[in-house]
Formats: sequence, C-alpha cells, structure tokens
Amino acid sequence: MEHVGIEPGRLHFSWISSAEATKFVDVANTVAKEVKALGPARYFIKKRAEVA
Amino acid sequence: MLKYTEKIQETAKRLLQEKKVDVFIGYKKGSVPMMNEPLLVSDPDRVDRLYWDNFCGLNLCNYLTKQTGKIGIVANGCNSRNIVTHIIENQIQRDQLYIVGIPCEGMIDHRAVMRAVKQKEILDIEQNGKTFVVKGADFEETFEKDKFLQSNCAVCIHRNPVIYDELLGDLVEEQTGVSPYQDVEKVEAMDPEKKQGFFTRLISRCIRCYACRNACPLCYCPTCFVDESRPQWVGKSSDPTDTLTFHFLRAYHCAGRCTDCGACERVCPMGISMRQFTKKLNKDCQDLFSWEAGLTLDQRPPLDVYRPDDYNDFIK
Amino acid sequence: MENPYLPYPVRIDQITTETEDRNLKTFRFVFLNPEDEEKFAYTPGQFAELSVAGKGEIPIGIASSPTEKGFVAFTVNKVGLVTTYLHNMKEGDVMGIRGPLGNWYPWDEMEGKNVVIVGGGFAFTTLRSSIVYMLQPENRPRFKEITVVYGARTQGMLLYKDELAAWEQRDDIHMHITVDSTDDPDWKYNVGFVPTITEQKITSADNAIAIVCGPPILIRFTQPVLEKLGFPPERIILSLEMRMKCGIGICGRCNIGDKYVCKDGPVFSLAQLKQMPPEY
Amino acid sequence: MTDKIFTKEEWMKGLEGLMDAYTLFVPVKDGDFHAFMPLSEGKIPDFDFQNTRLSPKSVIYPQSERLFEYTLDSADAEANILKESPKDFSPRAIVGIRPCDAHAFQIVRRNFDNPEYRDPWWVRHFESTTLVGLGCNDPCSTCFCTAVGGGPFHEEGLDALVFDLGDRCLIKGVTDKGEAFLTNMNGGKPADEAVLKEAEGLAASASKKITSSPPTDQLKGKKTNDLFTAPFWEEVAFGCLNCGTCTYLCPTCWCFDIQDEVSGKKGDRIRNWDSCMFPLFTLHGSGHNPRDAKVQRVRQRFMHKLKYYVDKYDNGAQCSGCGRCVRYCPVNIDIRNVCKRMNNF
Repeated sequence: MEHVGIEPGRLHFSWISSAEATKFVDVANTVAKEVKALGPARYFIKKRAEVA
Repeated sequence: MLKYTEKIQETAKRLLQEKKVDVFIGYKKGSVPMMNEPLLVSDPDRVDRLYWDNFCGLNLCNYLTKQTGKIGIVANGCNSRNIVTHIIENQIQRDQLYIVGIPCEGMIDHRAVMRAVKQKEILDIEQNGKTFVVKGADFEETFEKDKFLQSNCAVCIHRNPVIYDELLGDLVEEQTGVSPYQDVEKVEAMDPEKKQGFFTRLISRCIRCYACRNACPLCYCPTCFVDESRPQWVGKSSDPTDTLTFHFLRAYHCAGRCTDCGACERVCPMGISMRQFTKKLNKDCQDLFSWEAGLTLDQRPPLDVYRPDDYNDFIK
Repeated sequence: MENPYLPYPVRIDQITTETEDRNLKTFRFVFLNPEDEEKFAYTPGQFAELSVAGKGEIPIGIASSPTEKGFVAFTVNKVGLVTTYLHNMKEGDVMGIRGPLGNWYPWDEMEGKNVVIVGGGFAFTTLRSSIVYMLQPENRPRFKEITVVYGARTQGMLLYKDELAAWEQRDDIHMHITVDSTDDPDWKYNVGFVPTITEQKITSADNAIAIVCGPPILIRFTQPVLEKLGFPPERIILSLEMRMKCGIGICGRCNIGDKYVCKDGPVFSLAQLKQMPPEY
Repeated sequence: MTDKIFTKEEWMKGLEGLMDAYTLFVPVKDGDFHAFMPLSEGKIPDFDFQNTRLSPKSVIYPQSERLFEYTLDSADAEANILKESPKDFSPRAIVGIRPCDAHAFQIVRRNFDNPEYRDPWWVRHFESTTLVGLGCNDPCSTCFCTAVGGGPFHEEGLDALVFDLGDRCLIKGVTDKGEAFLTNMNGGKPADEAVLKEAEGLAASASKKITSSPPTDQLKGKKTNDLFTAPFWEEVAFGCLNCGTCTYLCPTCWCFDIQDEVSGKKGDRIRNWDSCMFPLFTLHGSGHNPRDAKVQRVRQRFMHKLKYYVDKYDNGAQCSGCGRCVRYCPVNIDIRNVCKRMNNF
C-alpha cells in the first residue's frame, strides 16, 4: 500500500489477543493519533465520479 | 528464433499423427508486422500455419485454463513458468500436457521499433538472428535485436523453459548481472505524494478495456471482482480512482504468481507500463520469501503457506 | 428535445405480496404529475423501466391494463440489485418509471379470433394485463373464445389469486389453472405441468392465436404441443426476456440478429424467432 | 460551396483565430500516438499523423458521461427525482478528422438518431460539432475505407475537407456548417481551377494506394442463420482475449451501459461505453447468459457489424475501414479476414 502512495501511518497491523485489553486501547489510540496527524486522505478516495 | 518455426511444425505434426495430443497450441504469423495470432491446430495436415519469431510475446498458458483432453503447447521460459503455476493451482493437469520447450532469447518490443522509425508505417520486418531490418514505403533500417527487447525480456533470468517434454533447441545461456528492479527502487525512493503522482499518471490513459487482465494467465476467475455487481466493488466509469482500484487489486491478485512474462504490457492498447503494478510484489516475494513464481512443482507459493519465520516486522 | 431516458416521477401507491415465498410483489404507481399518465399510454404486452435513484433501472412488463385508470402496476420478482432494493421500499416512496417501451401483443391480428393464453409462474404479468383488457365490456366482443392455461409450482406461487378466482366464475373466459403438485385435498383445479394441461384442454387451433409467456422450459415444451395442435408459427406469440439498459433500441445489448428485443420486441411470433439466431 | 486555398502559416493562424468561436479538437502528439484534444495554450496541433489511436467518437460520445443527477436527501422535496445534468453544447469543431472517422459518425447516427428515438446527448453534441476533415495522402496498408463505402478523400459525413498540398492546403466546404467554419476563418483566397485539379489528382492517387479490400458484396444476400452456424467461428475466436480494445477503439461501436453512482446524498446516472466482448454485457439477473461463451461474443461482434447492421439499415456495414482493430488487436484477429470468410461462405 505504501508503494502505491498511501502514506505510512494510515495502515497498521497488530496482533492483539482477546485478553490484551490494554494493548488494544494503546493500539487504537496510537492509530487514531497517527491518522489524525496525517489529516484527511485525499488520494485513492472516491468522491463524485470524474466523468464528462 | 525463426529456426524454431519448422521444428514446431514437425513436432506438432508428429504429436498429432501419433495421437499423443488432441490439439496443439502455438502461434500463427500475423496479418500485420510484429503481431502474431494464437492458433489451435488439431489436423496434422494443417500444422504448416504454425509459426515462431521474435514477436511471440503473448502468454499461451492463457489458453490452457480448464481445458480437457491432451494438449501440446509451445513454451519458452516465462510461459513454462506459468504452466507450472497453472498446474500448482489446479487449472490443468501435468499429464494432460505435452510441453514443447523453446529456449528463448527475448521478444522484441514492437512499440520500441515503431518509436525508432518515428511511428512511420512498417510494412515488413526481416529477422536475421542478432539483427532485424525494418521496411516501410520509403525507408529501410537495420537494428540490433538486443537493444529492442521487451522490458521484461531485457531483465529475464529464466529464458530456458523450466518444464518440458521435449526441447526444440540447445539451452541458451541465462543472463547474469541484470538488475531487474531498478525501476521499482526508483519508485520506492519517492515520497508518498510523488508515488501518488506516478501511479495516477501511469493510468491516465487507461480505457478499462481489460486487455491486461484478459491476457494474463493468472486471471482465470470465473467472475472478476470488477465484474461483480452485488456488491459492486469498483465503479465502471472512467473515474481515475476506480481505474486505480482495478489496477492495484489486479496486481495484488498476482502476488507470488506473476512470472513477469510481460503479456499485460504487450497487449495494452494504450502502451501503459503495466509491469509497474506487479513488479513491486515480485520484488517483495524475492526479498521476503526468496520466491520466484513457477520454477518448481514441488513447492507451494509463499502466500499459500504459513511458516513461523515468515516476515512479520510490519505487525506491531 | 424530449428526453427518452428521463423517467416520470411516481409514488408507490400500493404494494401487494403475491406469493408465499414473498419474492413477488405487485407495485401500484401513481404519477406525481398527472399529465404524465396520459403520456404513458400503453398497450398490453409492453414493458417499462422502473428507475430507483441510486440503484438503477430494470425492465419489467406492465401488469395493469390500460383500461384501469389512475395507476400503473408491475409485478416484480426479487432477483438482482434493483429488485431487491425495490422490495424493501414502502408505500409513499418516490421513484421513476420510463416508458411505455417495446411492442405489444398483436391485438389487430387477434381480433375476431379465438385467443389461447398459456402462462407459467411470474411471467403472467403482461398476460394479466391482456386478460383484463380483453374482458373489458367494450373490448370483449372483438375476440371470440378466450382460453387461459396458467400454472405455477404450487398454489402459493400463483399470482393474482383473487382475480383468478373471479375469472373462474365467468362464462366468457375458460380458465385452466394448474399447479405442478399439491398436497391440498381441497385443491379444485388441475394438477400437472402447463404443457400437459395445454395438450388436454386446448382442442383446436382453428381460427386461434396463442400467446405464450413463461420460463424457457415452459416455452420449450409448450411449443411442440401447440404445433401439434395445428398452430402455425405465425400464430404462436412469445415474449422474450433480455438484459436491457436503454429500452429504446440504442444501447445495443439486447441485440439478436437485426432486432433489438427492447424495441422490436419483446413480443415475437415463433415464425420471427425461427429466422433469428437462438441467442436468448 | 466555397473552396479556399491557404498557405500552411495562414491555416495555423486561421485556426488560432477560431478559438473563440469554437472549441477546436485537433490531433496532438500524446506519447507514442496522436489523440484529439481541445486546442488550448501550450497544445500544438500536429497534422503529420496517420490517424489517432483512439477514434474521435469520444468528442461526441464520451467514454463516461453523466446523464442525470439527483439528491437522495429525504428532507429535499425533489428527493429521488432525476434531473438532466447541465451540459455544454456550444460550437465545437474536430479539425483533422480522417474521412473514415467522419463516415463512422454517419454510420453511428442511424442508431442514435432514428425515426422513433433521438438520443438527446449524442444528437446535440453531434449537431453542435463541425467536422473538418483531412484527406489521407498516404493511407496505411491496414486501411480499407474504399471497401466499405468510403475513401481517403470521401466527403460524406464531413462539413469541410482539407487537402494537404505540401506548403499550401485547400479547404472545400461541404455543408453549411463547413461553410460557416470557412467564413469564420481568416486568411486564404478562393481556389482556382489549377488547384482544384491538383487536389483531384491527389485524391485519385491516394485511392489507388489503398491495398486491402475485403469483399463485402455478398453479405446482404447471406442467410443470417447460415452465417451464424458457419464452422469458422471457433477458429476465429480461439485467440481472442475478450478484451475491449477493438470495441473501444472502433469509431462505429456504440454500445453503452447505464450505471447509478452515489456519493453521500448525491447521486448520478452515468453512461459508460460497454463492449459485447464482456460476459457481463448480456448476463441476466437470473444468472442466465445467452452469450456465455467467448466464441458467441466474438461472433456477435462480427455478425453485428457485417450482417445484422447490413440487414437492419440496408446501408452498408457497420465499419468505416479505419483499420484500428486490425492494428491494435493484441492477438491480431483481423476483421478483413473474417469479413472475407463471411462474404465468401
């Protein structure tokens, strides 16, 4: 995804067990923070079709 | 390369006569220069139409999917690798096939030739080993074949077929010292914005004809995701985001399976560098799993198996 | 310039669930602009594009008769994207209809003749339109005997049950309702496939014209029965289904031979179909 | 009708002068090929081309075109009611269109503008467009316009025709629209007899250069179902990829699809080019597909162009002989060979 121009930080992977509630919260917060910092995505987002 | 034509004809005739195969798949000489047409022969008396030259850049494996009966087929390096992939993916059985191997020295990029003669109309091409002569109404020029190879052939390191029942010539020396991923590295070095521009420009001419998908032997799904209507994953207009979605997802579907045969790029009527979509995934398969598709029947592809030591640095 | 792609806005006036599997519903529409109703002057056998904003359009045969005023009705089978959405819409919702489209049953030719109607399953819609049209007191004298063979898999899958019962009571129309099978001991009509019942009940092709509407299998097996009875291919009338978009013979997808099913059809005689490639 | 002769400089200047009156679509070099693009700052028209890779059909009939728009916002009184999308139908001219491509518009017109229905977008775009053709001095070996009722200097379908006479060019008005174009254009002077003779000679010699001529004379007389069941279709179709290259590049292919797209509470009804090569083209909602197999779809394309159209309109084939599908078919399925097989079957 990064190769095609999606900014690093918009895509996260984590292993979280159902028992790891604290880790889940941490990850969710980190993801939210990083994505917010990047601002709204403009690339690869379809709005109204660009047609004639 | 021309020398193979006669041998292919002889072999096909023999195989059909001896009933070793029901049909034979090869090429026939095209009606316009630099274009050849896939051909299916079942009558041993009609094998004289079979042909081989420097412009057989399609992938004949494409015509094998879910075929029944015994099939003879010509295969150079990349085509043979796709046959391997087809066998692994159960699209054809090994014992259905009689593979006639052709050691390949690369196919000529017809677009590069047209560029070299400034898009003037080419009426005939004479191919003589290392060189070829391009003839038009008011010009005649000689070129060296090595300088006009398809971009994938120029960096190919598997020119000899990896699987065959019969070989039609001596094995050729494999190229060494090529760096196949220079273009990918260039893109890797770009910042996100540059990358976005690169891929947006790349597809700007796309007309969504799906020639790339249909020429690819890997794309054999009964219904492609772009043709699904419930839900409809991708819009059908010429909107650039939809077009990008198609190309990115198509590339993902080829991950760990693409042999870089270049058929997608060759068939694109708009001349889009289609390999830019698949090559990064090929490179990753090479870097992360030391995998090149279609080299052996004995190993499952990397996206097919789990190993505890699989690359997983990206998972936090 | 009149835009043939622009649907007339309509309001869903009434929704009736027709069958026990709830996959068939009849929608009655009322035009938002009353003058559109006049523009939508149709003849039984024609169809229209039902247009749902955001989903698309679907071609559906008109189930109401032009003799019924104040609304148009369509019976819709839930199959695809648009029909599924439509089934979830409610009375009062606004959508569009575009038409009327296509040709109609050969009413001029049918005049003065015995009319045999053979229908199966949910393809009975334009046949319902035709029956209502013919039974209208002004129209009835134009036709001689009217005989109807209509079948469905089970009782619960028959369309327009109240009307069928009412027609059964009349003496100016011969009804032969049938189901493929039933375990209802009180079932008072026929049991058996439509082609078989047709063979039993229709005795003569004299001065008669047959209209057949149903799934491909019904058409395939009814056709030889009618031919055996003496119906020439010119007097066996069929209505085709085809994937359509524009409905006005322009977009090209319903092309078979030199015909467009949407404009030159959907109604064809068997004689015509025999001249066309069998791509339907 | 007026015939005017221009020097090449006058011609280029004249075109620039027309930019206010028309949106001018001209051939522009685009990578390896040429494409018709609106003339604007920085765009250089290049008339030294054989033909554009994509036909100019998209100027009148874009690949994707918004037809209607609507709101799905239930708070809006107009919710779910379709409104025609605003369009620009101001005058346009396609300058340098080849006679085959102009002829193609006439072929397509029978479909879009018929006695029963007129396609409002196609008709209005077509009517607002002036076609200024450029005769072909050097037709390609794949051109066969003369076999399908056209020619390298064929005027039918054009509003004006340009003859490239080396350092000068002759422009002949063909229709009133073409006359208006010429009147609006600065420079040039009336052409004399000698120039007209020269142009005639040029056209005659160009016609002789057309080398391929598939026979079409027997198509009409054939029985549809005989051709339909002919034994050669499997062989013709074998190599076909079922891609849309032939249909999308073809100036006479007109089939389209209509799709609704929604973004938030707003929706559009869009039409897109479609192709009889795609399985989805005829797939019924029930799952039944009357043209499920590749060979059926390939046959449909050729039968439609060379038989069904011929029968329906009694006005020749649905092909203008431009040769694009011959040159660009990735697997070299050559319509000239198929046409020959059909005609001689």
